[in-house]
Amino acid sequence: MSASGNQRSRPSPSRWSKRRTRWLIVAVLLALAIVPEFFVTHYAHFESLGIELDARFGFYAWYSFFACGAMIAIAKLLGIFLKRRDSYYDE
Amino acid sequence: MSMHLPALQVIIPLLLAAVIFLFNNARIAYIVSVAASWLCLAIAIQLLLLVNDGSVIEYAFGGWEPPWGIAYNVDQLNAFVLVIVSGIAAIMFPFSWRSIQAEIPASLHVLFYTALLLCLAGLLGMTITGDAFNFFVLLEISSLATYTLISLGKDRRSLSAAFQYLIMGTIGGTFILLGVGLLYTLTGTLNMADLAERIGPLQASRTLQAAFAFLVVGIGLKLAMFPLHLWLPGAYATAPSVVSAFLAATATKVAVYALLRFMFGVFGADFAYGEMHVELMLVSLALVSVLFASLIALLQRGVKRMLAYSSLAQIGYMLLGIGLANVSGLTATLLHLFNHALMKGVLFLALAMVFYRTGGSSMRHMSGLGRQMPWTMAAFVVGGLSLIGVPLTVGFISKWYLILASIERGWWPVTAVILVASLIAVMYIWRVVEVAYFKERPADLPTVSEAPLSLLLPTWTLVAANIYFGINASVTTGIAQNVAQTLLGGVQ
Amino acid sequence: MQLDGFMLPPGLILILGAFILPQVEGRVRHALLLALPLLTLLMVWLIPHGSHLTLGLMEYELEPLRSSAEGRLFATVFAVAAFAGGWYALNKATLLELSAAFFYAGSAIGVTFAGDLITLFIYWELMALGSTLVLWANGKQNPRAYPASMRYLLVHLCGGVVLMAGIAGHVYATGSIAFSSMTMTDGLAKWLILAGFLVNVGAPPLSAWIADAYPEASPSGMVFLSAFTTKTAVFVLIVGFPGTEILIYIGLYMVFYGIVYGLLENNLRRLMAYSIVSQVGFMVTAVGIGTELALNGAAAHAFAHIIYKALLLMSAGSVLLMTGKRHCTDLGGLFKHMPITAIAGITGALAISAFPFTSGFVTKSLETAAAYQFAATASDPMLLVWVWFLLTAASAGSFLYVGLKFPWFVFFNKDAGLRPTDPAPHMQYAMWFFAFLCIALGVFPEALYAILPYQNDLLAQPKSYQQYTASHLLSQFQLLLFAGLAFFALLPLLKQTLTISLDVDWIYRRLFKVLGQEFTFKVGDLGGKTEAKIHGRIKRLIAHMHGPSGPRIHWPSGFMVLWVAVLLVGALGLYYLR
Amino acid sequence: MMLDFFDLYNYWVVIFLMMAGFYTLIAYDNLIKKIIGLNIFQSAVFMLYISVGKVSGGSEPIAADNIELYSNPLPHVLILTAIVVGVATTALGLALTIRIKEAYGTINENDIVQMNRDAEAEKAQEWGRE
Repeated sequence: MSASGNQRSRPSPSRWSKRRTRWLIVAVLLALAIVPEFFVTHYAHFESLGIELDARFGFYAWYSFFACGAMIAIAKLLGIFLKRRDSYYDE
Repeated sequence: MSMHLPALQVIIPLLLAAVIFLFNNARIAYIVSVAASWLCLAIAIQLLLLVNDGSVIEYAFGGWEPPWGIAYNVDQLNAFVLVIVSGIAAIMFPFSWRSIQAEIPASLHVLFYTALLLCLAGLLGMTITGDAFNFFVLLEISSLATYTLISLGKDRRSLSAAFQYLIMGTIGGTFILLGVGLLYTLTGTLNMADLAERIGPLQASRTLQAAFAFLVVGIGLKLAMFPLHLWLPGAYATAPSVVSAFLAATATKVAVYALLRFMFGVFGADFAYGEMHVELMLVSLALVSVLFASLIALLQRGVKRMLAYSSLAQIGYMLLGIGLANVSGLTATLLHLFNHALMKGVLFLALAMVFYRTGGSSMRHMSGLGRQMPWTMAAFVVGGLSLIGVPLTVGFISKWYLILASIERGWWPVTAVILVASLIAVMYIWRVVEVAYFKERPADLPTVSEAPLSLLLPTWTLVAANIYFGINASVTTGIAQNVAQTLLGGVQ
Repeated sequence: MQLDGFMLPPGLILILGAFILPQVEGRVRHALLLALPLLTLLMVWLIPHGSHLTLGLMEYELEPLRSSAEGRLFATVFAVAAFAGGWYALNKATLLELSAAFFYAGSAIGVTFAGDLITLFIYWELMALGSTLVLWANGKQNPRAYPASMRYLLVHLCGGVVLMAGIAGHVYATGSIAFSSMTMTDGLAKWLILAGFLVNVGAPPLSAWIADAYPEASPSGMVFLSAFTTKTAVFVLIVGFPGTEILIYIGLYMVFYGIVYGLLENNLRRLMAYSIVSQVGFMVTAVGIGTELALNGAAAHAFAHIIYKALLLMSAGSVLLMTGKRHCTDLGGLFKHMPITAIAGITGALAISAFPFTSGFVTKSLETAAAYQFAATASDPMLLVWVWFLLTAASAGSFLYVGLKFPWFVFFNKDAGLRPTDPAPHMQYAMWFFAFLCIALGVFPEALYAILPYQNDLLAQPKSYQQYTASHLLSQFQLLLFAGLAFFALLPLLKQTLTISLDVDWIYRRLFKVLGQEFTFKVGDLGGKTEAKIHGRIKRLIAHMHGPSGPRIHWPSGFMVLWVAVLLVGALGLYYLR
Repeated sequence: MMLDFFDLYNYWVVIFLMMAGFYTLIAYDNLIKKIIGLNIFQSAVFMLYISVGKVSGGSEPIAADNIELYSNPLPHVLILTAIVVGVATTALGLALTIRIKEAYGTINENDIVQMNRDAEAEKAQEWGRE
């Protein structure tokens, strides 16, 4: 709705390339984060209870991604009901 | 000499009242009154020290042995109240001189001091006497003096307030007379100690019950128990400032004392609680008065009225303490007698100084005073904190015992009411603080300077007492707990 | 009064200092601002453990000077926060704010040395007073601070009232005023005390006061506010309610409440306020777990949190100060113009996200470690499993809503065209100082471990305790990096809008007002004869009772006498019918 | 039953007087009438005291030979004091009434209360809502 939002959705060609580099860096970083997974063994924190989910391959990576996605989705959903104009209480 | 102390306690102010009236010189009247008040305080302290071990001093007037003659009995309870009353007098009498210059025409100053001394004599007499009828007479002496003092207010409204108080006070006095009369027909004695003994076997008597009802309602009128309080705000709000201060700090306290004395000293705790279930009436009325008066205080624009209503709420606390019918509750009541005298004294004296400088005491008159009268407003703030019950002030001590008592009784809603009322007190005190410290002084009101030292000194003596007895409460709590235990005696 | 040596409660130094500050000016004041907290810190460490002072109040023996390991830890960080806060505020804050802040800090330190409930309560109320004044002091610059400070005071007074009732009940039930673990005692009093503590901790349903009040303070004011109130509440929970299960649920709620509201929030400092709730939620959860490791974790996390949150707030405050903008939507691209502020902000953001080699990493992992370590012996192990998974998710979430959101929208993103500079040197120094502490605690955690309350086998449990194992480092990196991936992937969903989010404070900010209007003006218009009639009667009654200058005080004496008759008849009737 | 009633007639007189006084206090706005009501009310109590002091068949309490039974003198003495108090109250009440008449121009209490309220309303108006 705001002006800045509109500008961001119509990026200039130069920003496109910037954005591509950014994604590239992110991809490399993520790869770097996953690669050592082959060499490191994680503890299963609740071994005694028979829960070994947290010791599976890449657990922290996908868990983090989906947890964050869920939190953003929930926030977005609640925002529909909870958001009010900035000056709501001043009226 | 020392054996005549109980008599001197009353006779000094009584006689000196007549003396200053004859001299008819305002300055002499002032000096003599101050001297009398200090002398009374010295005697009261002496008496308290004498009975602090739990003994009772009996003094037979004119050598007529009780129960035939009039006896003055001093025990820890009334010695404590004597100290409160004469102590407040000793602080406020010196204060009065400058304060009345601004509020009472010079021609009436001698009369003012005469009435003030008579009022003091009456209050002290009510406290010290051990004779039920003598109590009535001294009550009327103090009441008549009080009506006069109130009518000296600057505004004509003080006249109508004094008249209304006269009507109400006389009805109260007459009820007490009636109650005493019924007791006399039943037992044939007027000596309180003697009465207590003879009442013992008569618990089921209708006459006794009627006497109890009349006495409670009569004294309830004098102590402004809800809903018999309607005379009080008008009287306190229109009387000369120093009179409001003196009455707020002493008159209702003596009335509460009288209630205690009759309930426990004459009828006995067993009768009052066991037979009559007086706690039901006291607690319900007290709760209503605490909440109702606090709320109304919050809505007032005049600070004096606000304080008058807050006094009603505080009286509610004292009645609540009695109604809770346990040692902690009575301790709270007794402590609050003392503590409330200190805090309301400070608040009303601070207000009197505001009046002295600005000629008014409404919220408007107080706006912007924080900077112009820093010491006065600081005193007000300390008094206010004490009223709220902030720790390290006396207000906390009595409130603590009251809360403890309500919990001991298992009455959590009562606890809640006490705490909610404290919150409301925060709000009404804050209103004054806000206008005094955070509002600019209205352009049409004159700039004023700090009150003179002769007014500040007594006020700050009380402020110091508020803090001292808030930190070192062992003396007051010791006495109060002792007395509470003695009063309740068998009931537990 | 009994005194060993010449020891006085260290909090008094700051409280007295609050009254001295207005009396001096210029350099002396600056010197005092920096020296008094350091002097306090010295005092805190000179006092050996144990109770050193007793004061009689009523029939109780107060212990205003009881030094304990927990208390010392919190007192230390409070003194440090007062020091850095004072440094940051040096020239900028009003005198009232500085005095109030010192008074506030002193009272908070007083709480940490309170050996009994009455002393605790006294300092508790002083704290409420001091913090309200800190907020109030900003009223000249920001008129919204006045009503906000009043709402703040009201919430805290209500909390104080509940606490006092609880204390009185506790004293009656146990006969002791000692402030120690209350998990053994039972009854209403215990719950009232807990409720009183929880109000200050920002627990539901009254979490809203933090985001309502703090952002209205001045930049330095909010640094002070964030440090003390919630953390003293964590301290008293650690001492009084370790292992109270309900705290686990409350803590988890706070964690996610903070994250969700933080994600929705546009105002930078409100965002920070929500993140306080979330972070304190971690600590509350740990207190609820209640093992020694968990309590150590809560205490350590509080220690680290005060420092990195202050750092974040200094950074956000500097941005506000130099640009006058408070909303994400108005900011962006400031890295080039305010590099030092940006570095401070990023350091704080990394620390709050538990990035390895920052303080947050060291302390937050103690809490998650406590969850799985305790699962083996807990009566309800599945609860702890849930706690662990949720806290792990929340750690990632922290990175999302503060660690990335704050630096991204302020220092990067699209350039908003603002050209500020870094703030005054003393503010930069204060930020450097705290940034240094954030890193130092992360790299040398042993210093912090050494002062944690429970020293038993502290380092003898490699699996649960050693942060810097390959597995732990890797999992933390993955957690953070994939949170970052989620952030950038879902960036369109995070578009900031100029809004606020409703919360429970709606009830006291809006509902009462609406109700008031409804019942004063509208009832009559609703139609219906009886309603109008009743309304008219009520109106007349109110007009009768209530004059234009407040409730009436003048009544005819006949009316008064009538009441006498009523009461007399009532009293007599009651007695005769009985 | 009837006999009881007449035996205790003094109490009925007292109660009647008392209620009359009470009624006057409640129902009349005139300040003088209020004072009269107050006097009636007090007199009722005085009567009570005096009547209970009477011992049936007893003589005046003057020491004399061959009289065995005296009425109780103490209530009479007490009530003398109470009457003095009552007179003082009445005097003060009347004095106040005079001053009220001077200050307000009326002795009707309703009018006085209304004037007081109006005065406050006026002041509130003048100062505006603050």
